[in-house]
Amino acid sequence: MSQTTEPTASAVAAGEPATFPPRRRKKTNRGPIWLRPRFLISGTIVALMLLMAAFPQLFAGFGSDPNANCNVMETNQAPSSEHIFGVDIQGCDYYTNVIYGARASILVGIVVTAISFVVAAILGALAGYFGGWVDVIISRACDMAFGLPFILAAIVVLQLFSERTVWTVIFALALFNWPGGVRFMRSSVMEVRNREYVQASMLLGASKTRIIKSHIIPNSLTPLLVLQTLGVGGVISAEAGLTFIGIGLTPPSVSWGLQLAAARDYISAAPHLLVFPALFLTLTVLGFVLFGEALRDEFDPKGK
Amino acid sequence: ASGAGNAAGAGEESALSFQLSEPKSLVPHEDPGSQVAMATCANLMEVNTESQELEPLAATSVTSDDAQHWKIELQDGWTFQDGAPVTADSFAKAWNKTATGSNAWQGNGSFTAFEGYKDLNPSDGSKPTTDELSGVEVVDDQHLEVALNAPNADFPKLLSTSALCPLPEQAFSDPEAYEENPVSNGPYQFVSWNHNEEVVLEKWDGFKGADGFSGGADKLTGQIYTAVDAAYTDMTAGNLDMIRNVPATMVSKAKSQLGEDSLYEVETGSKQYTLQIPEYIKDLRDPDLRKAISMSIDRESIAKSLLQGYASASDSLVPPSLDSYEEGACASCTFDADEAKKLLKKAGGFDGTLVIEHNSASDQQLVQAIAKQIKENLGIKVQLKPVLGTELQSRRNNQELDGAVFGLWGWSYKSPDQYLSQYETGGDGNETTGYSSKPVDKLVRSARASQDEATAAKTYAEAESLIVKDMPAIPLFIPTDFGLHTECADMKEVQGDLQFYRAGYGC
Amino acid sequence: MSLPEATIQNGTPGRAAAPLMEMQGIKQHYPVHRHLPIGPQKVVKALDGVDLDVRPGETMGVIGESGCGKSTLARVMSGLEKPTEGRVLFRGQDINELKGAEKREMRRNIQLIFQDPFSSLNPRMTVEELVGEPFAIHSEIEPRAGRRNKIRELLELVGLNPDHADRYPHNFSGGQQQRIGIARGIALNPKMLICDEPVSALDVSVRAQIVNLLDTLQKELGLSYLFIAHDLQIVRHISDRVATMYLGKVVELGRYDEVYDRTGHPYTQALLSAAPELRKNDGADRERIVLQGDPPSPIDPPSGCRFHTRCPLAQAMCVDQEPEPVEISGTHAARCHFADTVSAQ
Amino acid sequence: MLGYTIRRIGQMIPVVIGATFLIYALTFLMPGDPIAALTGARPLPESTVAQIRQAYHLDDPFLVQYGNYMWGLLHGNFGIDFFGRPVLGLILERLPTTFALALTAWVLKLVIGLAIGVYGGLRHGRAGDHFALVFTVVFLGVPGFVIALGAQTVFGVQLGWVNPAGISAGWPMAFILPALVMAFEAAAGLARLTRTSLVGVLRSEYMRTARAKGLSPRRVIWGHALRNAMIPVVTYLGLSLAGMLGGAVIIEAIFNIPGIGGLMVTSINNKEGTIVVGIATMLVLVYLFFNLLVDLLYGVIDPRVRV
Amino acid sequence: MRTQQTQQPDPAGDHPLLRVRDLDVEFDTSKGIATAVSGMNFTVQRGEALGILGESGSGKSVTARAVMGILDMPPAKVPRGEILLEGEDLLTISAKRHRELVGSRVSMVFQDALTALNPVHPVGRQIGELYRVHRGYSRKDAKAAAIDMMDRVRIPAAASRVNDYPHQFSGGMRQRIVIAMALALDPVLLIADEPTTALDVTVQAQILELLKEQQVERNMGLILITHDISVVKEVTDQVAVMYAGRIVEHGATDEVLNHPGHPYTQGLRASVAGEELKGQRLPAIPGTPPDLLRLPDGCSFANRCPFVTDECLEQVPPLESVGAGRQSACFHTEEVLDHVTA
Ligand SMILES: Nc1ncnc2c1ncn2[C@@H]1O[C@H](COP(=O)(O)OP(=O)(O)OP(=O)(O)O)[C@@H](O)[C@H]1O
Ligand SMILES: Nc1ncnc2c1ncn2[C@@H]1O[C@H](COP(=O)(O)OP(=O)(O)OP(=O)(O)O)[C@@H](O)[C@H]1O
Ligand SMILES: [Mg+2]
Ligand SMILES: [Mg+2]
Repeated sequence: MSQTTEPTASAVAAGEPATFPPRRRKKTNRGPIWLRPRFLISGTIVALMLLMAAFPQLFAGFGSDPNANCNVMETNQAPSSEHIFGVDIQGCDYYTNVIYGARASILVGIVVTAISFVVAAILGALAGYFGGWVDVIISRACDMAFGLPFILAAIVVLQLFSERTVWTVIFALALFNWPGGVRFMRSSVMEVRNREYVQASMLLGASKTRIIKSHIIPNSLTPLLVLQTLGVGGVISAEAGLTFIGIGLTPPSVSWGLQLAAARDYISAAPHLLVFPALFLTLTVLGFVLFGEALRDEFDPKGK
Repeated sequence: ASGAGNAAGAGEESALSFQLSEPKSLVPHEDPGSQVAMATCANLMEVNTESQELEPLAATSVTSDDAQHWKIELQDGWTFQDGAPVTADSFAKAWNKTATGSNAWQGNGSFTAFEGYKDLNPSDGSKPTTDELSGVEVVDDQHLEVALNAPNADFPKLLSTSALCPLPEQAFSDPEAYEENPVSNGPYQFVSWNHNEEVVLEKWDGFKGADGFSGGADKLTGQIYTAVDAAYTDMTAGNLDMIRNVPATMVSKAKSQLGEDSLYEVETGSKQYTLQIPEYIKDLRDPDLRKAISMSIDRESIAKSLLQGYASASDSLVPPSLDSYEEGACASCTFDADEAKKLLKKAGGFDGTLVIEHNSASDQQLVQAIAKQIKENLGIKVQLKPVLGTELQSRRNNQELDGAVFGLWGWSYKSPDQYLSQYETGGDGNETTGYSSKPVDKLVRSARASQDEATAAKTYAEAESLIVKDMPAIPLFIPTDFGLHTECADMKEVQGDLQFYRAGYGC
Repeated sequence: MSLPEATIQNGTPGRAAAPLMEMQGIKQHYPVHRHLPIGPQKVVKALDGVDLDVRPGETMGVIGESGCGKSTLARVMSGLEKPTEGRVLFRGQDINELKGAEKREMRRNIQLIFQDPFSSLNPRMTVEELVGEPFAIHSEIEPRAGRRNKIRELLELVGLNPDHADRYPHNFSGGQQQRIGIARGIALNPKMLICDEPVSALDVSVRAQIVNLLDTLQKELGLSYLFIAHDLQIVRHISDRVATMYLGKVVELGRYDEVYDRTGHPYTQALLSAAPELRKNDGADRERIVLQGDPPSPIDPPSGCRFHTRCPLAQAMCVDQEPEPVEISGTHAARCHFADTVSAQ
Repeated sequence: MLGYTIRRIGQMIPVVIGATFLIYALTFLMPGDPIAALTGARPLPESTVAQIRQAYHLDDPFLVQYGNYMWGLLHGNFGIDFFGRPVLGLILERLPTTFALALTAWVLKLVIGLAIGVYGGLRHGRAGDHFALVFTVVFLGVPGFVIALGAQTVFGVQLGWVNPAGISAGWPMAFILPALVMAFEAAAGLARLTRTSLVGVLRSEYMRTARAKGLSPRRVIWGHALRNAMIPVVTYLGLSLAGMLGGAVIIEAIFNIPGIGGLMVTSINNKEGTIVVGIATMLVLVYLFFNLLVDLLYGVIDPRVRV
Repeated sequence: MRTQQTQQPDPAGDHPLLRVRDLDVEFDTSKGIATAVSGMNFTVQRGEALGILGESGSGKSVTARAVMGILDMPPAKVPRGEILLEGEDLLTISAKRHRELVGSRVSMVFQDALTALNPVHPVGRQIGELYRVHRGYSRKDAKAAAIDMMDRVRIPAAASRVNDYPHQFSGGMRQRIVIAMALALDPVLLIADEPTTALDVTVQAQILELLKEQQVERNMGLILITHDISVVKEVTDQVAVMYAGRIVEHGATDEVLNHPGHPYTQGLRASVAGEELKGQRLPAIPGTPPDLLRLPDGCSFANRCPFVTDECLEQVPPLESVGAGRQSACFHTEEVLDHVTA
């Protein structure tokens, strides 16, 4: 094991000590958080998409209607100067349709997240604060929802409805989207509950309501909110996926998932049908995911 | 040729592969539409792929004087693939078992015309008192006699369907083992069934009906796919030889990717898209309203654009390939928006919502386009209601539909009866509309009883002209059916039906 | 500071004024988590029969090694936890039996200062909200209108700049955070302030500031303290009486000078001898006693005298006979069979 | 340890009951008639329908049906489908395929996710970390089916490296592409988790100790950092394998893999409650099994929680 | 891996054991650059114990970590300075050579033993690892050596506890294990960063005794970091007092502590409650230390200093010699010295 024969050159040639990188000065230009590139980019995407969902007319022109002015004889026309995204299977302007498709995706993404946020906040706080059998019941319910494969459950639930609107899909997704948040909130609350400032407040004679309201909730909600923001992208993706396999939205809803599902049969004949909604969808999910990541890095002490 | 068969093997055996969905069972009576069943079992009658005529196969003759009582004589020397002889009993027992409702075999419906069917399927849900069809009588090993409830000249055609195949003795003595390892009397014999992956068949040398059978590959592999897209993708990758029921959307793709030669266009249109209107939907009873709806649909345009020309506008309740077809039988099946509006007015307008139910899994774009046209051209509210296939089926059967229903209908054998019985009281498929008209019933029955094809066709046409007046169904399109195949596979059809096992091996 | 005459709880009846708070036979047992519901349930005997009293205006110092139950004592005494056995009396009333207004009154009067100033302050509240919280809870004390001024006053009292009231705790240094904690603690004019190692987390140079502050507050507001600390020097400085704890029991109790200079228990002796700062000043007279081994587990405390496993003086009787408090002087007692000999050293 | 295991198993019982009940109730509520799926277009005669209903207890009240089902389940009997085939057999026939797919995907995901996560964690705050972030976020962002379709077209059809559909090529060739697609999708989360965990560990005091011992960087990372960083990751990994089993539906459909996913969808479409509930039960059991396994494994890598 | 003897440079040279020259350490934080250590200068000889005194955040640990080369870079960086261990600059030698020296020639005892030990490895393995890596021992030999080492730091029944995990030991025992690890390879220099702060007084005494004993026995250099003035008094020969990243006073321990030449040292010494102060206010140092991100132009202690003059606010007082072997960084050292003696 003694390697006294080792050539001395190698010791010299080993170069820079790894633990001591070159002594250089790096500029630190960290402004306020909203000016950092990640926030800027993702924030812009998210804002644009929200705007598009709320006021598609702003982008598609006033008085536009995704289902009007269709000419079935023009089906599947490739992009042209008249129809910059081309024409869809029904002969409608695809640009208008894709713009209007944002609404369903974003509505689903945000409402489902909001619902699971509320449910997670309430159930998690109850389980975490009261513990005991409340906790047992809620935790087992979470296990159930976790154990059931999401897709299976979603399919079964969605099959209960023949016409599936955005709200149906929201219902199905929200039904199984909360357990992660509950677990997170639960442990977060349990942690906060044992903090000394909560005990200090108890000693001052604060009521349970006050403790939950002014200590527990504020200190455990922000992490949950950040976590949920991160999930918006996932929900949007899930909606598109469900719709894609034919159990999500149904016409007359307009959504990227539906457009992608329809486009699947025309991948080579009319690739633009796939490209545009996929692009928008990806961009949106990316925007939300990045936004969530940026938020998390900012607020989650564990991440940084 | 195919990816499944190792063509480079020493034996140089010819192999073809075809698209298949996981069979529910390999016993033909349980899954009569299955391509495996068709390949493995030989019926009493068959359709010749060259002449497209019905010919006896295992039978020598099938005859009747009154179209109600049929005499069947079997050919000599037929055996099952394990050597056991095929006798009259092999048929009778199989038919009895299939016709027994409690077995819940899918072929059950093929026996409604047989005398004694009711006894095996008591409508009050009680246990049947017998286990044999009273209308089937085994005279001797070679002879059978069948009595029907009513005259039906199509009976020989019925004998060519898989649900009426013979079964060997072991199918009754040890049904479970038989399910696993079925033995039949057809041109191919079963080799293996790797669940959800493939069913392998092998040519059977002992097949007696070889004269009418062109003789294809030595080995046939049914590769199992859940979706036709996957099958298509596999074919583009060179791993599959034959696909049938190619959707219109795939045809032009295939044309450019696989070449013109890969397409097999089925000549005989055997299917039809219709919009059926149940009689029990009160709002839609007015024939003028129905005609208005019919005339508001621009079938030509949709066929040309959305269906990419792989369909033709339909103007009759039967496809043109049938003898009874008369061009323009349905006068209100042409597109005329103005006339449609007039008819709507005549009907007193329509301020409800026209609900169109359809199978959520297929033809979504087509229904949407139709709905859009009705909406635009009539200015009425139209609401689509996509429903799961099974649910739609039970809604049809139990008369629970909320409105019109969009659907595709096809024949099991080539006969106008297969279409028009839908409008005969209590006929096959009549549950959907519940349409009932004495004169129509009478005409259909007499047409069915007629053994003279020309007379029958005329009578059927007469019945149709009566039905069309009430428009219980709006004919829409006759789709062109396509198959896809590689060079090695020479696809063959029988009366509008592509049957993989008949494909010739062309390499 | 006037030194109220100290008494020993056990034995001699109190001669001085009625105690402000009294702990009577306090036991606090925590069940040990177990995985199979079979076999006997084991418990951690964090407190195993503690009697202690604190008189008005008095500072009771508590010393003892880690895990001996000091924090548990603080929690039980403050009412944060209900003891398994025994009573905690505040002005003669059991604090765990109080209801309604009386309970609120008790809460107002007993406050706890934690070791870690940062974690005892809600990070999402401003100093103003933090110091104002007591008034928000007990709105009868200070009407909303005068609250702002009261908060400013309090901040000045503890030596913080009232203009910083809108800042958050993390903007302050440890010493300042502890001041915020103290301001909260005294906001309601309590009678009893329980300090669980209030200076351990602080810088050396800041410790003295806080000790001075506590001292001042006691003088001005007439507070009583229970003062727990590891820094024996500081305990001596601030306490009127000192209690030494070992494995959930008070093993020695007496006036500060009695405990420090005429130590009656070998454990206290070892403790004091280990602290270098105490040794240095009086030169050679205090020989360092290095205890061997670790403190035994509070789940299965040793039989007899709990200290016998580590005691340099242990004899056979210590193993099976639990010593009762032995009075050394009227104000000084120790739970040791040889208390007299030890204190005479 | 044994007691712990028993306790955990005890906790599983209500979960299994609850989950199966939920799915059973939902399938019960689903519109449509299971018998309609049996016969295709031709309606079965009343009698037959009645007999089938009786044979399968379809006329019983819901709770009775559920009770019967659970009673059977307790005896290891998953029931039979409408073709008389035992449901357990149907599931077990397909489970290995899905298992092969999920396991392959899981292993690939493990390799990819850990590699990216460790890389990002080690380069924390530097360009490499940002690269890792972008990489993971892109895979999080592009929906799985889009990647799947793309990959199928490029690698399966155009380049012809693997069969684009079906599993006739057997393991591993038939599974590589779909598994990779699944792996990349799922690797993102794992990579993020690993990175965060590793960054935390790298900051810990014992990493300083390790470096102060003069250990080589490799030894520091492999010997001291990774095992600690894996502690939170293990929980996630175990549960994600269970999740992958049930989550492969879309991928299975696109790549024509005859797994549980396809069976699930068809049986839901056909309203074959016994199969749906059978699958759900199976997957819940698998989930719970992995849950338990993870907890036990936890003790192996983290001595602090050993019991 | 090399054997010890082949790699000793100038074993008999006239280099001091450790010499730190003009060392700066900065942290790149989100709020700007924090100067944690600046202009650090000190020397340690063999057999000598140097105490580094100073309150929280004054840069004691950073100094120690810089010497050990275990600063996290980034965010830390060393823009200036030399750390000479027996003449070799630890900042510029190769990584390989660095690893050879660190852990064997110079080693460290950490403040919190629980977090300093890897929770997932048995303690025996963690000690043995040093022998395996630096000396190439076999697994078995390493284990034996680990047991031996545990014995030497007086862990009872070492052989039976060698496979236990850190959480299974009490605080004092854990600290002993950390010490065992630090002493395993007979280092010439041992850095102990607040080795007893997390411990009880009773255990603290045991640990300090052990450290002192080992130092004398092995003739090691020892750097003892603490903010406990009495600990320094008890163990060290020399003391350096740090304030806001700088050494403000340096000299023989007794000298410095008995006659502080810097107002901070003086304040520190005075604030320790002595018996004589009972009933009086403690002489606390008013105010709080400065923010390292915004160090004042002048003396960092100026805002808390009773001797402050205008000069102090403008200029950083240099560390200057004030008598035999003593240095102080104050413009008013004379006054301060007088004040105390007065
Ligand atoms: N909630 C609890 N559950 C179980 N055991 C507990 C609990 N709280 C304290 N203990 C145990 O009780 C004993 C006394 O703990 P306590 O915190 O009172 O000690 P301490 O004297 O304050 O120690 P330190 O000086 O370290 O603060 C310890 O052994 C501890 O492990
Ligand atoms: N990783 C880091 N990032 C930013 N700043 C740091 C980091 N580590 C240390 N510092 C800063 O360096 C300064 C000196 O820290 P150091 O740990 O040396 O103090 P110390 O004297 O050891 O204090 P203590 O007595 O609390 O251990 C502190 O003000 C701290 O804020
Ligand atoms: Mg404590
Ligand atoms: Mg430090």
